[in-house]
Amino acid sequence: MARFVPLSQAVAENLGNGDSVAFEGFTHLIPTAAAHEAIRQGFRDLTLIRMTPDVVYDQMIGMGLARKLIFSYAGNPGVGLLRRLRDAVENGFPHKLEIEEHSHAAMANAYEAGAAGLPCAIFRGYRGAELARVNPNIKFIECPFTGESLAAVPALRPDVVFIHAQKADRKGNVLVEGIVGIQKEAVLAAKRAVVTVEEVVDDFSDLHPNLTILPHWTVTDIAVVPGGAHPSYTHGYYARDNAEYLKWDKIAADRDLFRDWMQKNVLDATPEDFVDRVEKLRDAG
Amino acid sequence: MARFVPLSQAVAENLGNGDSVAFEGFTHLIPTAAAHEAIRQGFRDLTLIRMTPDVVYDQMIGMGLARKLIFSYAGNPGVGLLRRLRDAVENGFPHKLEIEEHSHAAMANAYEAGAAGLPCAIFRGYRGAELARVNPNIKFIECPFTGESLAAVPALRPDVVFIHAQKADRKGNVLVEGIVGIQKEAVLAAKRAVVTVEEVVDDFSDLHPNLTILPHWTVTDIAVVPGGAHPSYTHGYYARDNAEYLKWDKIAADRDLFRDWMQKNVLDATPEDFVDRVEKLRDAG
Amino acid sequence: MSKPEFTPNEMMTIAASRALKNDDVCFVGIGAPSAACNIARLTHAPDITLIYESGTIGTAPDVLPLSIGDGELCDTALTTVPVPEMFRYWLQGGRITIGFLGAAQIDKYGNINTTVIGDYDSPKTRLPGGGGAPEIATSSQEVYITLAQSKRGMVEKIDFYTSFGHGDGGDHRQKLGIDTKGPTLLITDLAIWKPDPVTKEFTIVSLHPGVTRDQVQETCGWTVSFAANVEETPPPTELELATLRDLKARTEAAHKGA
Amino acid sequence: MSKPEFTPNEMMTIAASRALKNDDVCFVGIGAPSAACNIARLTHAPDITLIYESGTIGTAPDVLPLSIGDGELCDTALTTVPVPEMFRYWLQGGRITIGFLGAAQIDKYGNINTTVIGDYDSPKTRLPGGGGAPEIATSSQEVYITLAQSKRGMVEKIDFYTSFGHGDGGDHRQKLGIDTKGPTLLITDLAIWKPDPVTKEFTIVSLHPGVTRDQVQETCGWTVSFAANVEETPPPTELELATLRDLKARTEAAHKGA
Repeated sequence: MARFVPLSQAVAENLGNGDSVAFEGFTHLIPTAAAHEAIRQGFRDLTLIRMTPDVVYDQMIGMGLARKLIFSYAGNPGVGLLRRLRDAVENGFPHKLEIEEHSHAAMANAYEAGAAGLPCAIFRGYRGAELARVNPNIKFIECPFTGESLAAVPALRPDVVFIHAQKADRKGNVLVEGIVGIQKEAVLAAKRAVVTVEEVVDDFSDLHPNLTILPHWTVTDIAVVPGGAHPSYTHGYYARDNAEYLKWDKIAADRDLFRDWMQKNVLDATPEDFVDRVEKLRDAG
Repeated sequence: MARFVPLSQAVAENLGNGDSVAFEGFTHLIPTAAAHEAIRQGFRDLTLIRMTPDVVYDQMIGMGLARKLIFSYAGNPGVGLLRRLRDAVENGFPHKLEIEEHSHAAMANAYEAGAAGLPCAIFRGYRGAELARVNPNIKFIECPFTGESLAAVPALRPDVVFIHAQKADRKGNVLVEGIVGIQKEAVLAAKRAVVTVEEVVDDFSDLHPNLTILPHWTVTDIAVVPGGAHPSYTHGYYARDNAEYLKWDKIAADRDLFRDWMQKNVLDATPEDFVDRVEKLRDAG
Repeated sequence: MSKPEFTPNEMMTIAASRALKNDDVCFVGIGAPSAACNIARLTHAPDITLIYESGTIGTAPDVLPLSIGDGELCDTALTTVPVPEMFRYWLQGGRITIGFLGAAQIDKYGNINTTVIGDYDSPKTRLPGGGGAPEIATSSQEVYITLAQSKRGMVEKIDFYTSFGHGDGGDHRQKLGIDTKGPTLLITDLAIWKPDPVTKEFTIVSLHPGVTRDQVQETCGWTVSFAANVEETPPPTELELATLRDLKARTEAAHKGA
Repeated sequence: MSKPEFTPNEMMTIAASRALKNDDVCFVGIGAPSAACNIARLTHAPDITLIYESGTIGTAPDVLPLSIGDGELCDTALTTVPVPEMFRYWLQGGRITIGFLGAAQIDKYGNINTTVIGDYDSPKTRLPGGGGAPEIATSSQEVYITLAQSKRGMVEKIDFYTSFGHGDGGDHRQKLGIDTKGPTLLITDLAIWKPDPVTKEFTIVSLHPGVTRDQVQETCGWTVSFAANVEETPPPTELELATLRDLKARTEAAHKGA
């Protein structure tokens, strides 16, 4: 049953050193505020899971929070590579990073299997693809009816998942709309789920019956953080800050520049700073 | 790419003797008009597929259209048994009926696998259940990661699927809302898909982005048949005619009464008759 | 206040409703389970989450649905999801605390038959089949069963294992790798039954007001076991009875037609 | 009318756009594929269905998205579905007629590397990885590839098989049980390539205006094969060029910030 708590408490009480954790969001609704709070609280040895690790994962890896990364596409979307991630993989800076790499189809199916309570997912995938050689968590089974060889991956079941959503009602039911990505599956696959929301509303009674809603009993904690997805966006609230994504490429290219930026914008900042960051993006949202 | 055609043409050009066919609908949006058209056209040797065969399948079986039934719950929902189906299974009247019986979970997963282009579905099911003994299309595989035994069923891939939906736009995109059941999966799993709709609208531009919409290139033919789901219902248009479901129990109990009812209400009727049947149910819809 | 009069069927529904808690997430079968779940919601468990297999999550119908997919269920639901999602994420995903089933035939270990009377290939009576029950019985955290007692319904050996209860009793579930509790409660029109902790045989723990041990045995096809201390089920309160009768009256009026 | 001036990159995008048909259902990668698909939509193929892996089906963005999940894609889509559904029903379900991919490294058989330069375990350059590509390459009915030519990008042997093209050529796909066509078109800034019907080696079928065979060979890491009849790619029309430049200008303005 969902509680409403400050973000700092939600992060402190749900995340722990050594946990497997996903801050999910597929370009849209990336839970930046929650990731920054995790950086401020200084967790270590995390297994970071995400289909599309982008700027916030670059930041967490650069700040030394991650022991392992499970992912399917690690880039600054539309801009280029993740330079802190590269520094970790290529040079072991700030320390070595273990990699478990999949395709999008595999990760999506693995989350879906986690949500569905299954130990594994099967799909028609990885045919001729070399990831199957380097990732021991990719296996193949035979269809018992046709004999066709199908790829199998273990279900993803993170200890904790963080997502950002448009709104919660007072009972703690959560509404996600627009590009919904993999968030519902991630929440249902996780042992604990924390949601940051733009706002809390009295009820959802005027909404369409088939929208993506997470019942309050699927959510552990909710924190209200307006702007909490910036520089990602929240459909209906504010637009994506593409300029920030373009800027990140330069910041992350240099270890000192990166560290200074993190000090100023994350370590010395608070969840309340996010609302100002999206002010100029609201008209376009 | 969807064509708009009269229902008689859609049925004639998409269904054939010996086909496997699903008239899907999970209590809501049952494509009654399409099923009645199939009865009028007198098809034979059909493999009828449906999770919840109800009154229309009782009618098709009673009229001798079906060679085989693949299903998971064969009842008049909330009322009782299907008496024409019983007559076929227990007494071979009007002829013998082959049965392939599953659980709902198995059928839902099998349609899902069909939509997903997979040869089979795996799920945690049929544990201790005797259907696994009598249905050779239920097998078990081992999870390659945990060793757990999981049920497997072949994907469902009907030759043709009929559904009823709220509306189409002029391009042939189709909107389904409310209790959406298994219809999207059934359409995507089928080789050909026919949709009856309440109406055609200019566009869907004012709708929520995440509604269930079937793109026009997933649909073969569309026929406009207002009231075409009666005595089932269409969310937003008219209510379920529960009284008709209660009446069916008596009609189907007697072979002659059944035949007379079918002559009057199906064989001598047309798709245009449906609009009157729902007139009194519109306020409650 | 005089005690209200009530029928055995009303007692059954109300006793079943009392077993449900405010934070339960119930997968509701049609018929007696549906009535019990909604009485719970309308009395002591206003926040109970009712889920019907048509995909409606968190419904609060004003009348009882005739089918599992009546429009009322969708109109009052928190959200309505596709059927594959219902069976994958919500049932198989382990989110259901109570799966609530009826039965055509049941044995003393809570195994249920709703498939056939007689032989499967040439049945005496072809019943509707299992629907969601085979997986409700194994994926719900617990299973409650409710049915009116009769020798035809409560039998020594069921004709077909539509859904698995405790099998042959004891640790049969665990032996099959099923880690959920299975049937933990049987509520009939005469009594409340719970499985013996060791043998898993359903055992009477409470008799409804005025019901004798003989009456229970006469309407049951197996030799009935009684717990060491058999209690008397508290009779329906006026609120419970009024709530149930109002619901039934509204429902009957609604189903008679438009 | 004088012939419009154009850059090799513009020629590449426009040549790629021409390969798309009005009834195609395209799974669109970001970058050059996205520009080509949208130019097709804005010129000769107004009804083309563009799908981005974020779940947006039938999008018609006014500016090119920076990422595969920009809000513009959802705002203009026919519908937006969850990511697992995108990969299961739409890609794996065989609904995609053209999967349109870019590449960091490619070989002459259309095998693509976007994973690492160097050894996988201690790479010289860690690239973003495959994303959707491994399954786009095998589940789409056909695959189109577009990239600007360079010796670094077009190599005799790629460092990692992120996605499978024609493998070692010939019937390698069929041998692996892959029944889709794989890469059927490669469009670079200099030429149009198609696989040889038998060997499946990419072969030049058309040179862009003014491009020489030597230029193609100088920017390609393998020995280039030419078809018996090499055509000249028609230059961009004024409409094509104006449409592309307008789109790029709108896009640049939009991405520079709010």
